[in-house]
Amino acid sequence: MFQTVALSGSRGERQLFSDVSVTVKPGTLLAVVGENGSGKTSFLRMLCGLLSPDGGAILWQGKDIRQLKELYSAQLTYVGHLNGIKDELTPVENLTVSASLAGDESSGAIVQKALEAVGLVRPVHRLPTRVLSQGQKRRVSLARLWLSTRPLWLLDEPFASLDAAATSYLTQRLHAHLNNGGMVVVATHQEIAIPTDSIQHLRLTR
Amino acid sequence: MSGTGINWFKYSSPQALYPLAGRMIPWFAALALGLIGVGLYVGFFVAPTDVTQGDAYRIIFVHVPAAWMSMFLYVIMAIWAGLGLGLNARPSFMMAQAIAPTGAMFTFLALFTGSMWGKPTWGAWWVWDARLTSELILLFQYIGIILLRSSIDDLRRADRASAVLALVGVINVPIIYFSVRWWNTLHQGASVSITAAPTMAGTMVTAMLVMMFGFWMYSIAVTLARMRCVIVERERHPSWGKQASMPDAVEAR
Amino acid sequence: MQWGSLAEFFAMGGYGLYVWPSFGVTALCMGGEVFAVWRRHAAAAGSRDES
Amino acid sequence: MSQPSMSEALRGVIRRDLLLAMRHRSDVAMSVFFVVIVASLFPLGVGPESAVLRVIASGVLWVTALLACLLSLGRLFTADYLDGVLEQTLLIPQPLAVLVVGKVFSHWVISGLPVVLLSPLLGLQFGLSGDSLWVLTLSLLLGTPTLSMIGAIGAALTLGLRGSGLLVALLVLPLFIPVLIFGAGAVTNSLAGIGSEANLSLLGACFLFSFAFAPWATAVALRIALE
Repeated sequence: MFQTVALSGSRGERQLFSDVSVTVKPGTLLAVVGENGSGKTSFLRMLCGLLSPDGGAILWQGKDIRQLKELYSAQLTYVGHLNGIKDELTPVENLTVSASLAGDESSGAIVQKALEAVGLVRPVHRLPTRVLSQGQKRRVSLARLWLSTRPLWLLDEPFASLDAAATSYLTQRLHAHLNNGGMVVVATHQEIAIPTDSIQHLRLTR
Repeated sequence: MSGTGINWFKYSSPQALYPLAGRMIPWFAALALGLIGVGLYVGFFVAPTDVTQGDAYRIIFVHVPAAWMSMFLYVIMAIWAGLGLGLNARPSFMMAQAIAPTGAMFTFLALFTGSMWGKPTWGAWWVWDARLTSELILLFQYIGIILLRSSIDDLRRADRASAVLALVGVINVPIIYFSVRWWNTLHQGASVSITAAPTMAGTMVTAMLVMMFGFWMYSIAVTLARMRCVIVERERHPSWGKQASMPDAVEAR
Repeated sequence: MQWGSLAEFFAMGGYGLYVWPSFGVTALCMGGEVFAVWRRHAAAAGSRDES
Repeated sequence: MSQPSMSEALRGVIRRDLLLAMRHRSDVAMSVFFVVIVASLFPLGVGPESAVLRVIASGVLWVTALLACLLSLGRLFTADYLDGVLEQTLLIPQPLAVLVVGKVFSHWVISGLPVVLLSPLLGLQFGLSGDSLWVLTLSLLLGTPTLSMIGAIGAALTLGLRGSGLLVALLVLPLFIPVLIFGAGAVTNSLAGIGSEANLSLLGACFLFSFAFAPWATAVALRIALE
């Protein structure tokens, strides 16, 4: 179980949100919605532990993540609004390195399967990522989710620059993760077509 | 580095510090004026002319206190910076910020008066003596900290980054001092040393100590005054006092 | 009192050229700093009242 | 729960950075060329008397090594910062200081090691011979990792700031001074016939000291920069 307690945060000297208390139970998804500049990204980065809150706390299984530190990092997969991939490396190299750094399985076959699952065909796998389109780069970044065995996923605008096909692959993947008892927090401004009652919304306003 | 402990500074908010500092400044300023006045009187009219150095030695009445303050203030600044990082306390970052320019000024004065003293005594404006060289590097470090702060727009990051630099620098200062001394003894050229100064008359020591306390009080007064500036300048940022809009409550469906 | 005359005091036993700039620059720096802080405070406090 | 072992994470970071360096071979070549050309400028400026050159050799070559390290510091974290890899690095479930050691090691392999390998050749240009050549190489071998380690703190502090290239030089150069003094001193002593062991062991002490503190300070600075 994943909780925020009376969380408040600011960016620079601007207060973004305050007193946010939400609970994400296993098998549920929290959609963080709000217009641009409402603090969605900061909220997600705070949940990762990258940003420290002005007040309140974030609890993983009842323990403060600031005490858990690396133990908490080992529970989550974060896809930020930056892709976190190297332009000079191929998609295969990118995924292999990031999976092995995360401690996930990173054999050639598994990486290839993950890339195919996001709809990247084989010839693309061995090209330098720099020559791919924005949407393809995003897919490489999201392919990490097919390798991830972590229970908590934190996704910042995962659907941005994805086409309809990739959107549906991702939706299916999220659905499968939730059915496995996983937890997802996603910042988005579009509806997520997961047919369950396990979605809750958090609206941030400016 | 995150402030997980109790926030001790919660009750010493900047808003409360502002009037407190305002009340303290006149006292320290008066003490500074008085002590410096007495120090100058003793230094120029009571202390005798030095047998070997003549009246040039009177420069040490400003030189030694300035040099002492330059190092002392650096350590104090680093302590405030460390406290700020450890306790996540904004007022201590502000103190560190307020101290830096005064420290840099005293470092410059120590170097300037040092070379004024060196010319008649050693016959050279500048000698690569261990103390002079490490004082020069101390000035570079002060300038680095001030520059780093001024090139970061985000206040929180500026506070913390310059605090880290101040702490790294405080480790470096003794290392530099000993390395330069080591280096200097190998190059036999600079055989003069400040430590070889002849024993001083009691009145000379008195004048120097009184001046030192005067400079100390001056530093406190001017640092508190700058702290007040920092408080007011930061207050202009919108996050103080007025709260931005709250998010809607969580709606589940 | 060791100084016979004012001129003797300013000559500082022949070292006046070194002694007085030292004290002068120190006074200038400290006075300048006080002035700068005072100006900074006036500017900051002034703009606070406007907003 | 998946968690890489510490050595796995360390190796992963190093492997990625070295792989990237292989793709950017021209960058590495440029820093090597920079060292050679700067070192070659001094004889042209000072004059060709070998007695003079031998005296200034240690200082010149050490300052050159310092500049080479400074020049490449910008690359240490900036690219990772811009493409989001640094953010992911911070989330790797291992102490950040350990991962920083990996990054610094790769930085040293790319920028410091070439200087170390080139130094006997450059030393010859300045008329060093025999023992002093070896002492020069050894002092650089001991000193350049320290430079990378201290430089990493500056690079992390100035990450993403405007004019960070110049700023990092201003912050880091004062911290480099002890290494410069001991490193250049080792060569000078060996030329003078005094033993250089003391200087070399002090360089070693600097290395151990920076190894103990710098990665930790860099980790703190990186977290601050990414907030």
